[in-house]
Amino acid sequence: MTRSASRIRLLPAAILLVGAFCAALWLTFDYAGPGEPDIARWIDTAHTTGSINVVSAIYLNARLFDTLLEVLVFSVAVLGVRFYLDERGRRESVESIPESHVLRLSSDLLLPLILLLGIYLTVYGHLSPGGGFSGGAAAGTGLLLAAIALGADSVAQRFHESILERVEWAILLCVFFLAGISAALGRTPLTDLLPPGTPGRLASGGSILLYNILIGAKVFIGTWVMIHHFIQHRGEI
Amino acid sequence: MIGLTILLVLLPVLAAAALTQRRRSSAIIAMGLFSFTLAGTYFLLQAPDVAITESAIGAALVTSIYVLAIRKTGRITVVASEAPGLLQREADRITGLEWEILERVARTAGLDLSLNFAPNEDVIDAVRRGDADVAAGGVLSADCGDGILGTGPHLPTARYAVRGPRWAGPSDPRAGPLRGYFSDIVETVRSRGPLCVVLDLARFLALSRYDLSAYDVEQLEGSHGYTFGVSAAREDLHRHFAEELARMRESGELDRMIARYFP
Amino acid sequence: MILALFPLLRFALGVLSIAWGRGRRILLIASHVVDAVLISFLAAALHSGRVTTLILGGWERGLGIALVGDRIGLTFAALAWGLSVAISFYTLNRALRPYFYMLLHLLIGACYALIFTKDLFNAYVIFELLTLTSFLLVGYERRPGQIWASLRYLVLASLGMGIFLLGVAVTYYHTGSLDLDVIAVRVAAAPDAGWIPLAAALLVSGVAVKAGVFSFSLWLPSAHSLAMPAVSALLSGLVIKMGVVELFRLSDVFPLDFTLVVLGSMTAAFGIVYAVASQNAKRMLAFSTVAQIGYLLIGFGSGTVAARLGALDYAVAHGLFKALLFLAVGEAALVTGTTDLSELTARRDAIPLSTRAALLVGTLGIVGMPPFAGFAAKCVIECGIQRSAVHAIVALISVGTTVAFARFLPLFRRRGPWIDVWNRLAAYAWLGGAVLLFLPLSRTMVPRSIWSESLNGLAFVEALGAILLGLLIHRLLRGFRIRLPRRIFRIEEGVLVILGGFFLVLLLLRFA
Amino acid sequence: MEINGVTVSILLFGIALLGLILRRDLVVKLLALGLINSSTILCLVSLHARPDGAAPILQTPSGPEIVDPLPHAMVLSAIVINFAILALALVFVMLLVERYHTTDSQRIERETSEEERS
Repeated sequence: MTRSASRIRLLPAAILLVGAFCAALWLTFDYAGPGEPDIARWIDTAHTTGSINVVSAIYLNARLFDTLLEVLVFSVAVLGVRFYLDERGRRESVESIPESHVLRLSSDLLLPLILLLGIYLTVYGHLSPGGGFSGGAAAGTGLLLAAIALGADSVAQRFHESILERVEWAILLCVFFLAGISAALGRTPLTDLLPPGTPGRLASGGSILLYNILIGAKVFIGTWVMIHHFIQHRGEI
Repeated sequence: MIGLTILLVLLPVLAAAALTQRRRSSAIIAMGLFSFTLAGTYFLLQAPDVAITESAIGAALVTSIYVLAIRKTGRITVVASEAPGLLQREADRITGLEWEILERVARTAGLDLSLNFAPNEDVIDAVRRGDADVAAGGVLSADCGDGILGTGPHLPTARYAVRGPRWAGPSDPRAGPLRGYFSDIVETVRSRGPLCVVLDLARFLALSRYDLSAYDVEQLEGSHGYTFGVSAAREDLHRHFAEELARMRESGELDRMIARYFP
Repeated sequence: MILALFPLLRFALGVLSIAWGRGRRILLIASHVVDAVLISFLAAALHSGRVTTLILGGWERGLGIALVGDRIGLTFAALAWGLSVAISFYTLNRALRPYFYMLLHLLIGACYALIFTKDLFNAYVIFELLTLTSFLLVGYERRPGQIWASLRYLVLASLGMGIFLLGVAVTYYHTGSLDLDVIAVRVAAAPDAGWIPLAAALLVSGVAVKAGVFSFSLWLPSAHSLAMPAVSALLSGLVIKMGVVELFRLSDVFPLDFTLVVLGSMTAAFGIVYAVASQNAKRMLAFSTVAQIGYLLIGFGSGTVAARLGALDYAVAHGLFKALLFLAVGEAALVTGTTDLSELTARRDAIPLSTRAALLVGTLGIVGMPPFAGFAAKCVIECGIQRSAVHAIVALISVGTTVAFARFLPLFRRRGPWIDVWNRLAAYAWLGGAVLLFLPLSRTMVPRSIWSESLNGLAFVEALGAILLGLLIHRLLRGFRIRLPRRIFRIEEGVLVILGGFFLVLLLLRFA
Repeated sequence: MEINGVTVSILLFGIALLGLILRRDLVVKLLALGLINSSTILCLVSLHARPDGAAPILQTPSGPEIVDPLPHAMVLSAIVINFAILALALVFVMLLVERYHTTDSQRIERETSEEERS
């Protein structure tokens, strides 16, 4: 009885306020923007960095600080998942789904493809859409497929978590080192020290490629660690 | 352009569908579909980077961790409403007669148990929808049927109507079963609020520890028994229940257990 | 150069303290030494009249992210450093995991970054990092109450950040820039443009969720009162101020003064009423934080130089004594096993004298007893407020604070054991010393003319009068209890009142 | 009425808010939270999209002009942050379920407040 009553109390207020909120946004929204935005500055930025993908040039060079913070946010999330989903409630072993030849076959076929896609997205992030985050996440999700087909334990044996953990933090330190090295050399912090190279080549775009690879590896490991913990605590809700 | 419009119309539809689903798993799947549609929209809005990131992280990764968190293979999911003596939470433990039986069944079946408390009127519904395998916590044999297999009464019970002061609602409590949580009713009785409800024996015993002098109490006719309601899709589980209950009855263990909880 | 090193070094140390778990305490101490050096460099630069501006990555303005080391930056950086030292003293003898230290470093680093940044989207990312780290810190002990409080915090805070991001989108669409200085120029060029109220309302409502402003921050009381003492001190003393910093920065761009005064008065009224009605010591402290945030907003929104300086001053002062109060009450709760005020009084003999002394110093600081920290800062604020109605509100807040804190008085009677661990004493002495020495310290920050105008005999009498009146009301109210609605602290109602607050801000900006 | 990204994103924001307020299941609440962030992201992207624009990748010198790339860079961060929040919130919901065996927000609310009082 309290259940339905409280919902009935909330309902009019909710509809009224949310409707008014949407209406306020919709009515006061002014589409008459400033006219043509200044795109040329970003094209110049991309030329300076030597990257063809303008978004990468902004993301990993002009606004690198945002990206560093974002990598930290992701690491904090991985660490939080690991810290709060610890040994308690963990299943002894997690069985793979039986009678899944189709699944197994598809995972055998799909896994290399997905991993390849992840690597491609990461490495070519400065030349085409993609980048470390999407590449790492795609490859990490591919491992989930393998974990479902082969059983999480057999995948986990191949990716030792204690080693992964160190690699993860080492990569993060590398990222900070790379970002801070310019400050140590007396330049403005977060300045890209590598030359832009010839746009269009794989080895171009200054440090963007390096950042993409480091972030890709970090996100790949982080994704797997997270998924592994969720598998071990499956069905808790 | 037309493709974009179609996707843009599809987005709110999918979102509304996701958030109005009764079943959690359908809500999560619908949300995954929404995210993929969103990725397609980004692609058509000249944002390929965003589209790729959204489909890899927003759609694939988020959906998979949510699915993993609610995945139910290899476990019996029980939905119950609290019933003192039968099934209740004490600090961080679950106790009660039905819980012990459930633990035994799970052990013989080699499955893990997971329990979710729900308001009383939702319990049977959740099993019927397929959100849970077993309904417990004061389910009466009369509640079963239509997609729910009863396991046969393991404890006889009676029904009591409790009608309180200043009750302004319909006067016949037999109109509906207990709604909401039992703790709400305890709260109402403690504050001597208006009340009109039908309770089974276990809950009535727990309630009569409080002062019921302000309320009319009437024992209703008919004989009833507690049972578990197993989803009709889980006949294997139903068999396990029947075998385990028969074994416990034979060895007299069931009676000893009952005596422990209801002296 | 220095400005970027503040956050970057902290982040690197945070990562290191996980990778090299055994050295986590050494790293913490090292970070404080480094920060002290950096702050003194920054102070020297400011003292010689240079406001340092740094554009990360060596780009020109508008392309890279701009950091600026102005007076606001220096003040809050010093506060962050001071609290961080106190917290590390306090937690030195506890076996906390490396994980805790990493979160601590990241939290302080994020605070530094937010203090200096002039970039709207950068502020968004930093806010999210702050939200996540404080969310994890609140739930560190994993008590179910803590978990639930921090989950509510996360839900409401990320709703707020969603609203903030909408504001960023609108602002960027109309100005083509994320740099607050550039935006300020564009806004000044066309102050009547239709988008300004909407963008400002979205940005302000988003930040207000993080800043503890009433009707936006109903997650605050439970999150701050249920966390462990060190975390509560950090959240109430520092993290909540980060939202205030961003509000200050936004008020340089948009015409927010009147809105801030209205929001501040509402916040203060809400905080005081709940603080007086609360029977739980930690919850009372959390509500008093809300009230004091209102005080800060009123001060900053009053617009004069003196009031703004006073608000900055008061933000630091409040950070110091609120942290001290949370640490002391946390210790008292640990010893007596209760946070209920009347039971705390009943078992007061168990509370060590040092904790009581810290409690006393903190209380005298918060009620504005001369010559403690609160007094100095309050005088400067009140000197800058010109409208008499606002003056009356501010005086009422002082009285209300005294009424709420007068309930600590019985704790100071009676003798007790003088047993304590040295690191607790160090933390108390560090913060208490700062509360005591605040007057001469803040004198160096405030120009001489304002200083001599604000600290005169009248201010002295006024402060004492407010305290006496507060004590009197406390006497009259004894035995009188009110039950205030608790329902508004749930998630559902929290979302609704955030929306309501947004409308209020929108209307104020549009028609006032 | 023209159907454009901004209108749809405002609509999505409204739907998400209703879901956040009216659904008591915490998992659905979190889904609604994710939806709020998605809708702001959609708003950011579609504000700067133009029908005659090109994706922000420099290919041929004489192609159509690219759309503003800065919102895209911002949105990438926002998506990852959104994921981090959802994952951590889910972990906390799992901890609550482990203890209270329910995802009903109001029931958890009541049980925690009772426990804190005692």
